[in-house]
Amino acid sequence: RAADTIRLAVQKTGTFSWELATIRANGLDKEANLSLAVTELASTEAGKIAMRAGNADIMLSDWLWVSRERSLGAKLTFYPYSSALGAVMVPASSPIKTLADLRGRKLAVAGGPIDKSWLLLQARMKQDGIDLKSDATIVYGAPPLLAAKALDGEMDASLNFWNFCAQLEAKGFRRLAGIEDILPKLGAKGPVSAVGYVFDETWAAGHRDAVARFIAMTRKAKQLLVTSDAAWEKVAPLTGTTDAAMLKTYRDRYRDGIPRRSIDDEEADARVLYRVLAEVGGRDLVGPAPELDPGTFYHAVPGD
Amino acid sequence: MQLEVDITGKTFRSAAGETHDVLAPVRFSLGAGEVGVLVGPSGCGKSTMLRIILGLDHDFQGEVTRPPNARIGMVFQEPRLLPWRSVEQNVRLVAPEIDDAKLAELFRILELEAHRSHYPGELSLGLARRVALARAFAVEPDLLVLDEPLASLDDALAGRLREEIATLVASRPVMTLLVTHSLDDAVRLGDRLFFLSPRPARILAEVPIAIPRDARGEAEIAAIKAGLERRTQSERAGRDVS
Amino acid sequence: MQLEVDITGKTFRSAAGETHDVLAPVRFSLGAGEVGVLVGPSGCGKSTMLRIILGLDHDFQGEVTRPPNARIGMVFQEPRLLPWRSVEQNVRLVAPEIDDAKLAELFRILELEAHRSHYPGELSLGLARRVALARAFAVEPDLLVLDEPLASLDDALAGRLREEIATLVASRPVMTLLVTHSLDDAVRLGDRLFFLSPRPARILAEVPIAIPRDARGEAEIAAIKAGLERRTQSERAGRDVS
Amino acid sequence: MLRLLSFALFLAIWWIAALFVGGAKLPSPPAVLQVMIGEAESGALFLHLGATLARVALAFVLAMSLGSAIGYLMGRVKFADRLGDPWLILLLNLPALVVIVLAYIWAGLTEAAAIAAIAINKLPTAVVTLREGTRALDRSLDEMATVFAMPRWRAFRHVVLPQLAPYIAAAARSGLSLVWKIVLVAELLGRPNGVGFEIGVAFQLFDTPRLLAYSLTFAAVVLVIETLLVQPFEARATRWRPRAA
Amino acid sequence: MLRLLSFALFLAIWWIAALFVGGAKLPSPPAVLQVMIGEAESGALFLHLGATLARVALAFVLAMSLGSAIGYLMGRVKFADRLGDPWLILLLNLPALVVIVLAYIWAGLTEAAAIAAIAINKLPTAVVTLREGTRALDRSLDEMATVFAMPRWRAFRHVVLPQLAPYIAAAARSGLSLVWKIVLVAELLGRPNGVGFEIGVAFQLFDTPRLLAYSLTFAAVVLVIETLLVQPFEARATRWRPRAA
Ligand SMILES: Nc1ncnc2c1ncn2[C@@H]1O[C@H](COP(=O)(O)OP(=O)(O)OP(=O)(O)O)[C@@H](O)[C@H]1O
Ligand SMILES: Nc1ncnc2c1ncn2[C@@H]1O[C@H](COP(=O)(O)OP(=O)(O)OP(=O)(O)O)[C@@H](O)[C@H]1O
Ligand SMILES: [Mg+2]
Ligand SMILES: [Mg+2]
Repeated sequence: RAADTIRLAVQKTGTFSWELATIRANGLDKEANLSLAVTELASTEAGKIAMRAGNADIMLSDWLWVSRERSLGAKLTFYPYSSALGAVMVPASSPIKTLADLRGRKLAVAGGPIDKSWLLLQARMKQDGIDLKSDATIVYGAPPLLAAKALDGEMDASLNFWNFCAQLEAKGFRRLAGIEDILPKLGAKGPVSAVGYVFDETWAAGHRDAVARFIAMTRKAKQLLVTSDAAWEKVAPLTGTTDAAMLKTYRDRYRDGIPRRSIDDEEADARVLYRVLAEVGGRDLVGPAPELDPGTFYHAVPGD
Repeated sequence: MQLEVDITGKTFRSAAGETHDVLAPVRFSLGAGEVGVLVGPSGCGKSTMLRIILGLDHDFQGEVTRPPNARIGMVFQEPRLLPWRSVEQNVRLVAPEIDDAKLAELFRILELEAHRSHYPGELSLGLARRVALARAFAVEPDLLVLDEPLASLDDALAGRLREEIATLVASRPVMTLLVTHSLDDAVRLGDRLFFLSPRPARILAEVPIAIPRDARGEAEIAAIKAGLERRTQSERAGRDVS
Repeated sequence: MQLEVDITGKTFRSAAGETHDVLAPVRFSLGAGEVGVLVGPSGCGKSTMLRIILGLDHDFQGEVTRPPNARIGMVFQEPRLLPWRSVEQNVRLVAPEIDDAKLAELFRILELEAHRSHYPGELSLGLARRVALARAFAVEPDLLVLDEPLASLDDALAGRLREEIATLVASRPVMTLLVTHSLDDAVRLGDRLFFLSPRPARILAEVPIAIPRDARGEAEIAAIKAGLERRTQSERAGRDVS
Repeated sequence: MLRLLSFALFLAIWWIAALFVGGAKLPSPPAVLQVMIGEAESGALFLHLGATLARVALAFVLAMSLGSAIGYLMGRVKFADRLGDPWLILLLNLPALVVIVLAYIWAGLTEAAAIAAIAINKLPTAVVTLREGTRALDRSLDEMATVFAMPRWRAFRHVVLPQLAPYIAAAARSGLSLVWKIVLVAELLGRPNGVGFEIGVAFQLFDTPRLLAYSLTFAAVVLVIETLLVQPFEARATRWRPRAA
Repeated sequence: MLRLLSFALFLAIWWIAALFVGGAKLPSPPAVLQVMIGEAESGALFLHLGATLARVALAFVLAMSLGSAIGYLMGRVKFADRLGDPWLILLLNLPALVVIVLAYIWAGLTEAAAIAAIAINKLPTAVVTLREGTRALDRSLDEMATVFAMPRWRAFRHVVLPQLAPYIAAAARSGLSLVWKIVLVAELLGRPNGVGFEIGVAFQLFDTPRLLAYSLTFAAVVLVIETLLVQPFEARATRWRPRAA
């Protein structure tokens, strides 16, 4: 029987390409009887274009966007990939000790006003009566640029994607708070995977078995990356650094982010956080739906 | 082959919005081998008339019938050469079939041999005008239109070129229309002279010259010129009285 | 006030790479109130000489001394008007201080009243040349340089403008340099005539005219012209023999 | 009239295309209009448009004036041309992204850095166009101005400028469009407002109606400026040109 | 000679600046050169540069030829101008990002979509420049060509084209730079190779030496083409112009 072909859109500098490298190196794709057609792309948004243009079956995005698309008519669906979220980083010697100290400071926010981590942080601070948007000076910008600016000392604090935080950490920055750490206060019962594999519902229905094998295969790859440092050796060249400390941070953070909860637990927490996000981000962010769209999570994987 | 001109009027609207009547009704015809000469005050509408006759301006009242498929040779009032092509190229571009001997002959007559490879920007005005003449001759025209072709040339050269025009006209059945301010040129070259009024131009007088061109000696020419001058003077006097 | 010209040579290198000697040694001077006339065959180097004299071309051997701060009025061989400015603006731009009465007078003399608001593209060549004349007169020049100013004008108008030039020259101490192909113009306007050789131009003969300009009647003029014509003919004959 | 008709035709084609390929691939005009109205009512549209227009205006004026001056100089003075040419080619062919990133790195995530970066991106194209225009100047008119001792500024204004006008027009039109393309990148990478910022957000959400709403609003603004201001002015300025018979 | 000197000056300034602000803010020339050599040795440089150059060449030729033709038509025929103008302004002022995204969505993440999108971005600037050039054409030479019954093509080639040459030169130079700016966006958003792709990756990793290495390699290619091909050709083509005295 010929292998099923799955077309993937992957950001070259993203962690998905680490996973794929592991899969290839260990022949997991052949084992799962899948043929992976990978399109490497240079930016995050390119995956969405590939999907919309019909050039990819699976790409990475978050449930927030999937739900929004569903409410607008595109029947996409989501399966957890990583629970790693951004973090607020400050220089080691910074006088900022708690999130509340961010008041009156210059805070860099990567990914713009609709970034999940940023919205969650705002919601958390609101609980303490702090409106960060007006109480602090917010600087939006491209993640790599803001990371460089943080290193420069132009920012008092910065909220960036986890991989950039890892870089800062390796350069001696202090982790003021990870966004995953504030989730419980917002009502989540455990780590929530914001990022996941996204694919079309109808396509998935037609390739139910292939999808299941795909997910099983990625689980194996993740497991390898958790257990085997040899597997990490293969990934190291893709991270763009040769610095041992930074590599270690990358590895630890990646391992921390691997989703381990049941899909129903994930969905329940996502539902809670969605309400929080909808309140902060408004209609612009979530679209017309006040609740997480019921079909957002993909449930047809055996073993969940 | 016949050129029929029957213009009933031509008006320009200037950019400032005023209208100027430039041509009053003008009507004449010209046959093959004939040289018609237009003489009239500066700004009266001669060049405008030529543009209409050549089909460059369609915005007029009246009708012009050109012989169909007539090859046209034209010397504009300014040289209108292509600045980015050499003298030789300027000529060859409008007359691609011309053979080298013919071209060499033309350049010799017009004293342009030394300037073949020059660009128009490197010519004196007189030289540029001669190139324009060479271009018009090179096409071996059926209809030759010359707008003050001999201005800016010294008398000796102008005289020689006048001879050349006469030779050309004699050698082939060319219809020629010549605009000039020089009565001398008019009388030496023309078969019929049209004297035009100031703007709006109309034909004040049409004067045929009966003596064939090659039979006109200096004495005849002087006589005709004297006759014409007397005529215009009496006319002017007549106008002054009225 | 004196114009001293002492050019020892001028060579052009054409785009094709050839060199052309355009001026041989030429030396003359001109005082205030004097009219010098340059007469020479087409393409001999007259305009080039004028450009050197006016300081537009510095790439020559020799020396030219212009009176310092002399206001210059120039009629180029082509009108060189600004196509995007009206006739009136073209004049006013070079002579901003001119008063309205003076301007109106100029336009009346040159028969340009109807064309004040026209753009140069809407003028006949003769009209454009007249605008160029108006411009040169409007600056009330100390040094007036005219490169064939009366070409493309009808005889009657040319005659009237010749009178105007004479009047201007008489009314103020203007140095005038005139290039013309018309012996008639030369004799009627000039104080000293310079006859130039073909390229490279040198002065073949310098002919002063002793009779003051306003004393020259038709008879005197005819006599001078006849004398000049005899002279050039004998010279030509002499050259042919040698 | 014809312009309006042509515009209507554009809308019609768009609408029909949208009906054919579906709203997901191409939102229909009413969908986009609805977003526009929504954004306008909330005031966000004017805020962002205003911010962007201010940046565009500043960078455009800066780049056009400096670029024209340099281009004129390079067209006139051979030495300046030889000296400046390699720099010019380099600047022309430096990607917008690189210039913007470097500007932000050096001058901070500031308004000044953004505007400078945008201007630097546009500058060389203005230089190149004006240089060509200057090289094509008519020397005989220059000579006329010299002979008549026209003061420098008057000669420039009346003799040179009208000859450069079509080049300036070309540089301005294509330059405005370039500035607009680049301001979006600059806003995307490091500004907290502006149309580029909004387009970035819309892009992250893959919200095509919003993407189009903001893009088209700017185009509409330019269209209005062109129709009401630039073209009447241009018609007046080129009145002197002989019309086709 | 002067060009080389000027180029050396550029390197010197860069180097000194790099020494002053430090390698993190501005990598020094040797650092960038080293990356270039490394990428060249691995063959990646040629792969990506080749892919980008092919796209640039195709899109450029497409946009220039089509844009020039449309611009000429709009400059000549008033009706076409009136009709096309609103479209032109719209196209001019549509952000590159939007055009590229729409093209990819409609035509898939294909090479053809990328090239079409890039060409569409450049097209209107060529139209605008050529339209200005066409409007400024000398009618008296047209009349000459008509009177002498020059065949259409010959008249176009010898009478019209030389007058348009400076406009074409301006459109080509600034157009090439625009195409280059846009190809990067197109590669960033949906191509798996090319300089834009590499620059995107380098940006994500904030690898400034790599960013500069790729940017400057392209600029160097253009510089070489300009020096060896375009400028000698241009010098020949404008030989006729009277030089300054
Ligand atoms: N830029 C130039 N490059 C090369 N040769 C030139 C240049 N300008 C003029 N010449 C040559 O110099 C000679 C003299 O030109 P000039 O314009 O001075 O003649 P001219 O005496 O004014 O003639 P005309 O009576 O026809 O106006 C001509 O043979 C011309 O070809
Ligand atoms: N495009 C135009 N718009 C308005 N008026 C024009 C236009 N072209 C010519 N005229 C006017 O038409 C009249 C006649 O011009 P035309 O060129 O026919 O004169 P002409 O008889 O050839 O004069 P010249 O002997 O000076 O060459 C002039 O008064 C001129 O101002
Ligand atoms: Mg005329
Ligand atoms: Mg001359």
